[in-house]
Amino acid sequence: MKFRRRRGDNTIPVQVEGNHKLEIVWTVIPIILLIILGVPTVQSVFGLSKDYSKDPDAVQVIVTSHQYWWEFEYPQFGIKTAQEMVIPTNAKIAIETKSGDVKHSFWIPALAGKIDSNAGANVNTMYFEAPKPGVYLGKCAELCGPSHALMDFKVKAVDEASFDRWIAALKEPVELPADPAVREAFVSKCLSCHAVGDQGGMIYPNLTGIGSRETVGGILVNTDDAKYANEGTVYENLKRWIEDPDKIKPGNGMGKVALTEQELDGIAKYLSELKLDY
Amino acid sequence: MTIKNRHSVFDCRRIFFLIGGLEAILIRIQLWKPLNNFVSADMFNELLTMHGTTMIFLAAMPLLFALMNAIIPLQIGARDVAFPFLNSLGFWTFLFGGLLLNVSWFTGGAPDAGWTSYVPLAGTTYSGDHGVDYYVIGLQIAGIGTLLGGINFMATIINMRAPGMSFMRMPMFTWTVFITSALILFAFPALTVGLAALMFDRLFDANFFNPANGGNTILWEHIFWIFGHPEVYILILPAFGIISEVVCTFSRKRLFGYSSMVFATMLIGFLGFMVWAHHMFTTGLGPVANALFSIATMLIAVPTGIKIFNWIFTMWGGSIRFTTASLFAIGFIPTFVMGGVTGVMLAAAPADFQYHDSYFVVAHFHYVIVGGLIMGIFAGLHYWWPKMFGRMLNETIGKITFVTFFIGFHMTFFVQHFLGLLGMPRRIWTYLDGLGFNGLNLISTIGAILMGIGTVAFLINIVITAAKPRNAADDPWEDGRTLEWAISSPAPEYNFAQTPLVRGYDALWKEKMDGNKGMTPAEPLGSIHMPSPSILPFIMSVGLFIAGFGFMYHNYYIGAAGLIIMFACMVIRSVKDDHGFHIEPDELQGKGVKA
Amino acid sequence: MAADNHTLTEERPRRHRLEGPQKHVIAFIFSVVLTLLAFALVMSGEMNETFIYIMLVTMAILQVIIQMAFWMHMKDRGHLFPIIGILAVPSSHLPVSLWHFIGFGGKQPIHN
Amino acid sequence: MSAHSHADGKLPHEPEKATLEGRNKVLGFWLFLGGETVLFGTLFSAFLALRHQVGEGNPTGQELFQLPLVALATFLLLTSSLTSVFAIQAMHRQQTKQLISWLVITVLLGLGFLILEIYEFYHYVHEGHGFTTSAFSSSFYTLVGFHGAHVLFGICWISLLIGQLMKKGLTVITAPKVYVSAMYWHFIDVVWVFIFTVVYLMGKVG
Repeated sequence: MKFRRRRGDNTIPVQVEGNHKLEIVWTVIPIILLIILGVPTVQSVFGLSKDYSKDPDAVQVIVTSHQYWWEFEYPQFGIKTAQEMVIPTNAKIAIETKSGDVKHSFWIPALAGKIDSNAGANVNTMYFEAPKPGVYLGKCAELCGPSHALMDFKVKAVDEASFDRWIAALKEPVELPADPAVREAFVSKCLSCHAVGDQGGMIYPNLTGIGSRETVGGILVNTDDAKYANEGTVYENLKRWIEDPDKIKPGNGMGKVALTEQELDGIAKYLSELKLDY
Repeated sequence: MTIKNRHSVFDCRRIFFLIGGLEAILIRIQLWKPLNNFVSADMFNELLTMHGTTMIFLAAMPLLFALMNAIIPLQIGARDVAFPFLNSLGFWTFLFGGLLLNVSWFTGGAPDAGWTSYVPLAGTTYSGDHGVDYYVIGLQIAGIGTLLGGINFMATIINMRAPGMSFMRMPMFTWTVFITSALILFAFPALTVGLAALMFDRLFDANFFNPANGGNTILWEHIFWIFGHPEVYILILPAFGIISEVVCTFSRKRLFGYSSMVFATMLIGFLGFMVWAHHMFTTGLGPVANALFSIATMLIAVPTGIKIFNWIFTMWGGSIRFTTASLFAIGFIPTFVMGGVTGVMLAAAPADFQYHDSYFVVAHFHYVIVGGLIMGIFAGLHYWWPKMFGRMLNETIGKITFVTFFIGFHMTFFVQHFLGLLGMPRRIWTYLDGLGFNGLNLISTIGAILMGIGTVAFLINIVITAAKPRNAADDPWEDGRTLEWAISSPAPEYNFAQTPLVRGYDALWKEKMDGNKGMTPAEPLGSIHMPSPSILPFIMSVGLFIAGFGFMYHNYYIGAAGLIIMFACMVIRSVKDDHGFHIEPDELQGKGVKA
Repeated sequence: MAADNHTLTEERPRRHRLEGPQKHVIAFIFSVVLTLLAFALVMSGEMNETFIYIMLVTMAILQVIIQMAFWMHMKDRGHLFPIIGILAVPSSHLPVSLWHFIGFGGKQPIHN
Repeated sequence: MSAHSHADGKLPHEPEKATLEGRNKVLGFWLFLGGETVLFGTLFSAFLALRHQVGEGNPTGQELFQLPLVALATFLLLTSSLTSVFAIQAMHRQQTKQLISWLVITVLLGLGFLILEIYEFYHYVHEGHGFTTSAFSSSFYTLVGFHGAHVLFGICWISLLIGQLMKKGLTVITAPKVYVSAMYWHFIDVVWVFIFTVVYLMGKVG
């Protein structure tokens, strides 16, 4: 260290008041750097704010956030789904976000920046594009309650043909469980809030095609080759969820539903077989 | 009580700092591995809310206030602050506000909507218990104390300077405190209104933030950040001041570019009010607002850069002594630069769409607040400890504190930048396995524990030091430049037996260089008038505390009783003249008159 | 009181001038006239809304400047403009910017 | 203390600034008013942001506000501001009796203003414009009510000072108190100028 004081060193360094040249240099250079940085910043602010919500070539998706789940409405196709957003690759996806309760923030880290979904009338828009097919993880980025951490969703980018097949499959009627006891329980205890096909309520996530989704509840990953605590087959995950939803996502609105062992088993089995072909 | 507490009140402020630190460690323990169940999701939200609120309002600001109280009158050659009564009132309201906030742990749940308390989550529909009520009322009461403090320091610095101490001769710490006080004065009332509106919404069913009845949730964000952004500068500016003092003393050199430092401080304070919406880029304000606020925010980098360069050039060519205080100051500079660089990154709105509300932001503001402010406070405490308590802190333990804290800090927060870039949102209770977050989170937790060890080392240092005799010299670092080093350690209660005459910038250093033994007095030795201690501030704060509880639980009689206690104290204060007491010259003899 | 020695700035001998009530009465009359004008403008109706708003705010600011200058004893000592800065900058800055961001009082919600 | 040296009743021309305490008090109070300005600025912001959020079927400001009443209240407060200036002038002439009478008039005018405001609120509530009716009503009552609370505080404060003046007379201790209370009173009047403009007149226009 050049300027370290040695023991017993009593010399007094030169008391410099300042240096105008130096001070101007280190004021001007940062200003120039900031201008260089500022121009692209302003450009891309306006670039990202382009409105595709009226563009017929873009896929319109209305995203409604709820305490710990996501609803995706495709107004051009008249369909609604939840927790898994299927999009075609290489198309502009025009998002409109709003909230059903508190403020959340819609974020797919690998595809785009985030945009808040505000409570009340402040609707936000954004757009993005997925160049490659694949499954992307989506997140809620704004503290929204105990299960904020668990408010995940998936974005599945597929080619245009399978996207069209998905739309068609989603519109097809869905058969209810064959077993009358299970059907009775399913209709009275599940369809009061959830929907399959054109039947049931719309308060909570739409279950059409849940058997072919990547996850149950956004966080229980469906796989035949479970590695982690949050993984299992669709059937196992569904059963785990229905048994005690609060254990998986604390504070969610579903609560424990009184079901017998047979009913639980039957409903989980039925839902796990509720697959979409696309 | 009015005068004496300014050197002894450290304890409760430190306790809040320790509570906040404990909450941080619990948070980090919960996050050390994926899908951990160490604390419940509800508990985690309470911890993160209380950690933020405690650290900012009850630890960082009061610790700064303690330093300001002890040092500002000394640096400007004053006997006391302008309003000793308000000073004491500010302290007690802060204490009781903080107490009220922390009582919530034992009454069914602490606030859990984050320190920003965004509505509607913080409204009664989604936070039905009393948690957020404690936040609203506790902060309101503590905020009174801060506002009074701000007014007090401004009046002190404007009116109470010693003869010859012109504005452009004031030490840098005094300057930063002056600007900070102005920021407090103009920022805190916005918080007062925001908290009052939220309180009306929660307790009396008002509709400010209730969209169902026409309320607007974005309004809260605006009000909160109009206060909240200046608040960040309220915190960091005094730290800049401390660093300026410490760097000069231990480099044995005059501050490089003093006037540009003063100007930069003013500019930072001014710009601090123009940039609040950069916390709201993703809220949806539209491209025009986002672009303007991006540019305004980036501008702040210029005055901050000036400061950094000035510190480096103060050290350049100096004769640097590596004491603990000096190490903290030197460690501060690169750390703060990193926080500043990520700040500019965040200022670019399009990039912020990606960084916002992720761990990148967490890393950024911890670099600024812990790496900036807390390191600054540590530097200041080690530097001024002998002046406040008459005892030197142990340098060996001090260096252990620095090394563990500094390494622990960078371990904790450096990796968090990458967690954010990998897509980890902030304020999450847990994370799934297999996302690549595990290793970095583990490192971060180990770092947090190291920081905890550093803090414990500091506490041990305090305890050991307290047992030693009070033998610190007047100018224990031998290179003191400012007025506080001209009087005995600890400073007597009247500070200066004779008001000193200030003949230039770095008043004491100038006398030393001119071969004088100490300051020239500006007045003959005479009797010194002192204000009487008063119990009223304490009772007023108790009144507010009671009123807070009364309103929170809708017991209006108790609420009114609390307010009556407070107003009654105000009446007594107004009616009863405080004639104070005098310290006569013969009492001053033998206590070492030197002025 | 020993502390008296502290201040350098205020020790200059000041002109001990006693003021009469006239100028305060004039300020009062000005204020009353401005107030009446504002009320009359609104009560008469039949005018462009934006024009009325601008007139109202202008008259309010004018009246406040008059009152501060004469009544808050600011005119004599050259303190008026710094003080107006302290009081008016934050007070106008806040409402104007917030009003803008929240969409002009909900009349034209920008984000909808 | 310099108070002793003036015990013979001869006060300096500006007794409020004769001591360091007095000068501190005046300066500190100016700063406090700066903070108050931001406080009211924020309240005005909230009101401006919410003033059209009336809700279905609730009375609007246009329907509610009665300008003659507001004009009367304005006149009362404006006059009280003038009388408080007269009080300070009397103080500078060291005419304690006149000072007290002007302060009493000020307090009475303030009281009149407050009674009008209470009547007005009472009337509005009966028209279906309660505190919890809509975002507009909440922000209206909060803004105007905060101002009303300031008036009430001012009335109590100045009354207390009148009592002190009667008991202790005009000294270098009481003078700064009277002076800052007059500053406070002017400030309340200044805020009211903006309230009648922004809330009532602009509300009447639409």
